[in-house]
Amino acid sequence: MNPIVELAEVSKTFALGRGSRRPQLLHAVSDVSFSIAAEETLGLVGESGSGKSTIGRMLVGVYPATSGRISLFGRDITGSGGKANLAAVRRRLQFVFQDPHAALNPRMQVGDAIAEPLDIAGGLDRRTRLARIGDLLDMVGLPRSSAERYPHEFSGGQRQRIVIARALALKPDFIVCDEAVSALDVSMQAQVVNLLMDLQREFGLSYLFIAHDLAVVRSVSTRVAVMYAGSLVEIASRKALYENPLHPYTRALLDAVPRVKGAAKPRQMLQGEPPSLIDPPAGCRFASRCPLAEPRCRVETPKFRPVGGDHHVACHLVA
Amino acid sequence: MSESNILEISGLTVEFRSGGRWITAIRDVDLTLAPRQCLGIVGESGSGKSVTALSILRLHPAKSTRIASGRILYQGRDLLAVAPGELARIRGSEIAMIFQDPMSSLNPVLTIGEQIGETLRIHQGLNRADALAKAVGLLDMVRIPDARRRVAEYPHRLSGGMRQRVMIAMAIACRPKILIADEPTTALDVTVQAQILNLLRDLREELGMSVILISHDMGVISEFTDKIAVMYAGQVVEQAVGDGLFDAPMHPYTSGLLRAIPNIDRDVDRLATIPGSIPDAARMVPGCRFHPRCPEALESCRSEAPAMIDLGGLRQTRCPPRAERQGMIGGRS
Amino acid sequence: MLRLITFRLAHAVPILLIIAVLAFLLMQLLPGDPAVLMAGEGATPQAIQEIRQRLNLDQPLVRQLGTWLLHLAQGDLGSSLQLNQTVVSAVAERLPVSLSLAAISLLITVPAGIMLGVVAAYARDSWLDAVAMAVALIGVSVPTFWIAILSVILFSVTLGWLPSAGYVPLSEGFVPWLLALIQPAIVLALFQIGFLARMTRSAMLDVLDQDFIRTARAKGVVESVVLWKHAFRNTLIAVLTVVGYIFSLLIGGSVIVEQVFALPGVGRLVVQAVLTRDYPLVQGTLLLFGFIFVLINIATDILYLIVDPRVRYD
Amino acid sequence: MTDAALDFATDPPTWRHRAWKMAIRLFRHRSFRIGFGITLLLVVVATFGPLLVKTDPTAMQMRFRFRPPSERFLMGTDGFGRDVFSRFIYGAQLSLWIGLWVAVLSGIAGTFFGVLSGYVRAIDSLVMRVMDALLAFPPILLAIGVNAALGPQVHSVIIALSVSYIPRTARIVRASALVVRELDYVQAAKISGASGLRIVWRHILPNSIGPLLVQLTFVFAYAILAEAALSFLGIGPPPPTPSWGNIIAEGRDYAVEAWWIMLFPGIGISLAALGMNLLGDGLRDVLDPRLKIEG
Repeated sequence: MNPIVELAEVSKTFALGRGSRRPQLLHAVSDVSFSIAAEETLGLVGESGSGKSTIGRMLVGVYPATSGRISLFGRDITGSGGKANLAAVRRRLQFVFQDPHAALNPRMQVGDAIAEPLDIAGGLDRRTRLARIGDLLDMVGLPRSSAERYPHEFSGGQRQRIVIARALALKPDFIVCDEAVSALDVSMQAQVVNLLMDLQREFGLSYLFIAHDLAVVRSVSTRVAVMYAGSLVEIASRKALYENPLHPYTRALLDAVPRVKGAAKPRQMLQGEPPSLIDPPAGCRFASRCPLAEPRCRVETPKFRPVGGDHHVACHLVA
Repeated sequence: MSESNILEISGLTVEFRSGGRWITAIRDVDLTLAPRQCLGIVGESGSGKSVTALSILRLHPAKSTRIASGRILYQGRDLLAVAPGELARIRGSEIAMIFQDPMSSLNPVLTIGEQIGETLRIHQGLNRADALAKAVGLLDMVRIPDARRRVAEYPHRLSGGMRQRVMIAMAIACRPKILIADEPTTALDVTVQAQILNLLRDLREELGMSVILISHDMGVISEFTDKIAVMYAGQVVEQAVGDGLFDAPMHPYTSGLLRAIPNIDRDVDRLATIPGSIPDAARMVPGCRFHPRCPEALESCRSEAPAMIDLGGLRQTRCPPRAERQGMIGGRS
Repeated sequence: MLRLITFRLAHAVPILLIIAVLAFLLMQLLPGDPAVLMAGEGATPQAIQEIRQRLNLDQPLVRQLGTWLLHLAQGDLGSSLQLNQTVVSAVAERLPVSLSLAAISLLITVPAGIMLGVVAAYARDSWLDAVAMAVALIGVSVPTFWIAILSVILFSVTLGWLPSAGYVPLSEGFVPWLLALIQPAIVLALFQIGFLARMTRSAMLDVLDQDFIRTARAKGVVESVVLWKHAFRNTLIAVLTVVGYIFSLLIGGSVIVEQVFALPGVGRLVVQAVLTRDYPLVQGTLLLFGFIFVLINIATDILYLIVDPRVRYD
Repeated sequence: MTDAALDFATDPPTWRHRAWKMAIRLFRHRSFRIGFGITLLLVVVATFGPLLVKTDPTAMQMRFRFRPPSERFLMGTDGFGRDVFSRFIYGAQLSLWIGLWVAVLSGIAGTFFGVLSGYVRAIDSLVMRVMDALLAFPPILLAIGVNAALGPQVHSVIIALSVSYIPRTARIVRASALVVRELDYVQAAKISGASGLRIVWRHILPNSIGPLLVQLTFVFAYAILAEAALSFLGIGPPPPTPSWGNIIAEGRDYAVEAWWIMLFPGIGISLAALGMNLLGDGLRDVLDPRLKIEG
């Protein structure tokens, strides 16, 4: 299938304490490559500081990549001409945020918030605009009368529906969902997840579904990518990743999730915490916590390589 | 029954002030905790699980919250009636508590050693040096590496997981009989969560504590606790010991909740949902509080507020129709 | 830590420079020819020309600025037009009076303002809070000069307890010095007390809402220790940010108080300078106050280092 | 609230309805109520007083010197036989006028500089450095300096005080701009390609207006006090223009014998400042987003 999103060896560093005596470089994302096909959902999982959110933001142009290449719909948004290319595809990209309270301007009526992408794109008369707001509210299952109300009159789950309606306004092809259901209660979460999936089917959307909750990711994704300390460690189809995880980190991560009615098998506890991204260690970033680590893991950075089918993994120990 | 319980909450109703009115946060909560038992309270936001936990040590903001009725018996004394001085003596020494957000729960201007040592100085009358020495031991106990150096550090130098360990060290300093943990791992990553839960399990064993664990995560509750109370909209709706709750939930809310949780061990293409949303405490629905979202609601559910029904075998439900259908009605509690 | 202090000091240099330029421009950018204004009505063109030369006003603006900054760097602020003194010596002579007044006033302001604020926050919504905040509100609403006059009528004229005017140097004894300054110092402190109390209360309320306060209570810490050990030090961090403003209020207020109580301080000097159109003196004292303000802010930053461990390690 | 089947019982409230509800919330606040009452009273006195009191505030009637308050002279007369009540009313007008202008001017300029440095990061450090430097001059001293140069006039008092309150206002607006610019809804607008102007106009300004309003009521109060102090020092609007400050200055020497000359204007200043401070306290409590979330 033709990829609509492609990342090739993308890295992002942030300068911390700029202007202070000792500016430091934080290596948030290092050498990440993957692609997303049309009408596909790629789940991107990892713990805090793994760089998953940074990737999501780079894909919609909030941060420029420090190095590497990002193409959207076949256009390179990095390097020279990147700005123009980004502007050309901007209408086809959208973003859904984690916190539905921060994602809506409290002083803006819901209708205006939903119509904001339309207003920025311009060229809509009052009647069409109003009709479009109504349609969008229908799509996310909110009454049309919501348009003239303010965000504080809605619950968290309803606000997330409003945010989704705003994201749909320009009929995008690709939406980054950054922890889009993490702030919601279980019963609300299921409703919003189902809504996202219905919309995907109806409009042929692609998602990058960023989340730390592995169970939610399993229920929405076509393929799943796992990140650790800024690097991509494994990517595979949903079934392969959950049923045959190859990277020791993926295994530990899946193992660590508490299950209703107890863990299936005895748990292998990961010790310690992720390394500092300001001065990342040489070799495999997971080596310091890896139960299987060998001396070469601490020296040599493992290559991200295919291991059969579309299963890729970055580990020296996987045959 | 009361002989065997270390803590008994009965008829607890708590109200908070909002816009000049008193609004009921939790109503008629009954819970018991046996020695060395681990009670899990599970529920979504607004269910009142944290309010219940905070009530035990009366840690609510005093100006905007009031306890309208109820008793909380700890070793025969009503914690809601003891004098402030006596309450301060119990807090931290006999009943300790840890909280959700380890980032904001530690005082930023005091060293870790000072904060842990303070508990010992208050309750065991240790001097500063002895308290600090003992704090090092406690940091070892919660598996913080390099404890001797860490005691002199300030909280902002530690990661979230480390701070939660410090909170735990502080809580167990005086070997309390009860530890209340309010969403202790919600703010943490899943691998760190596993570490912290493991630590709590070991410490509970080692110190013989009773634990009350509050969480929204059924998995955490299921793995960690041996008795479970499900709360919804300010009420306990179901209680069970062991896995019975998961095998045969006796309240439609519990059933719905369990179905709505995405499963990590199975491919599911569409999640089951509970329609509607959690009612607003300021506009509580009449009758059974779950009836507008309940697929099994009867006409009677709309008007009659159901009482807790004892099903025997330490199971209780607040759903009379289901209890009747199962033919399990025993005596009313 | 020492590096951080040097860093802050280096940071202050551009601000000091801007202040110097502002003080210079203040006299330049505003309409009207200072020389004409200074010479007074009916002055001869020669007299005006003379003043112009004396103040370098006939030079191009940039050149004037350069000269002014150069002299400033050497500690030369020019000479007063009316006093037969250099600006520096005129200010230096009066500085002890103002410093004495400021010191006593601060010694009253800080404990009173903080106590009032902490007590009000702790007893939130009670009658104690209401009384404390009413006092603070009156402090920031009643004009200083008016209360000064009323105070003189009561304590000096009617009761005869305190002198109504004049200064006694510290070298003539502590008690006479204090007696001369206590009334103006208290009057001067009222506004700052009110301001500080209101600030402290709201900062304290913020801190008392934080999770770590609940942690302290859960440990069994008694309320008074929660208040002073756990809450107050964190409040102090917030209150430190307004120390600079308190000083600015203090300096502004001392101008008025020195006038009412006839204290020969720098504030009174400024007013006289303005009334007699003694421009170099106005410029010089403004500059002096600006510099003091910057130094105070540096001192505040250093205090931050002591109070807030997060800044210390940064 | 129900969710997917969410159904609002009533029509969305109109703009007027919302304003009405906000007013009700404000008037439930005791400080706001008292502050509003005091301010309204002074505004009425300043606006309609001159229509009722026909006595010229500058007319000297030497035979009526130092008359105590009576039916004819409500607040007595001063050393030149001028009616203190009439002077009081005109003084009120001047005080409120100056306070209003200072609040408006420093509000506009402060908002401009605040948004500029809060949103356009490139010039933030420069703008804030200049603001810091300006902050180094206590308002009264700055006003003294400007008055020395411009001459003692009403507009130089207004300019001087406005300039000295710009930095504080700018800081407050900058602080909220810095918070708002990082919020997700601004990010969302940026992702959709919104221009800087749109973000400032639709997102940053509407969300900074609360703290700004609160700050400006306090500026209003400070300006009234500062103007009175300047007049008292003889550097305010020139006599014989009646100003509360200079009435007190003139009455000062007779404070014991003719107490009424300085008593009433002093009460006037205190009330005006008190009214604005209370108004500000009320606004702050009601507009404070943290309290809103709690409620």
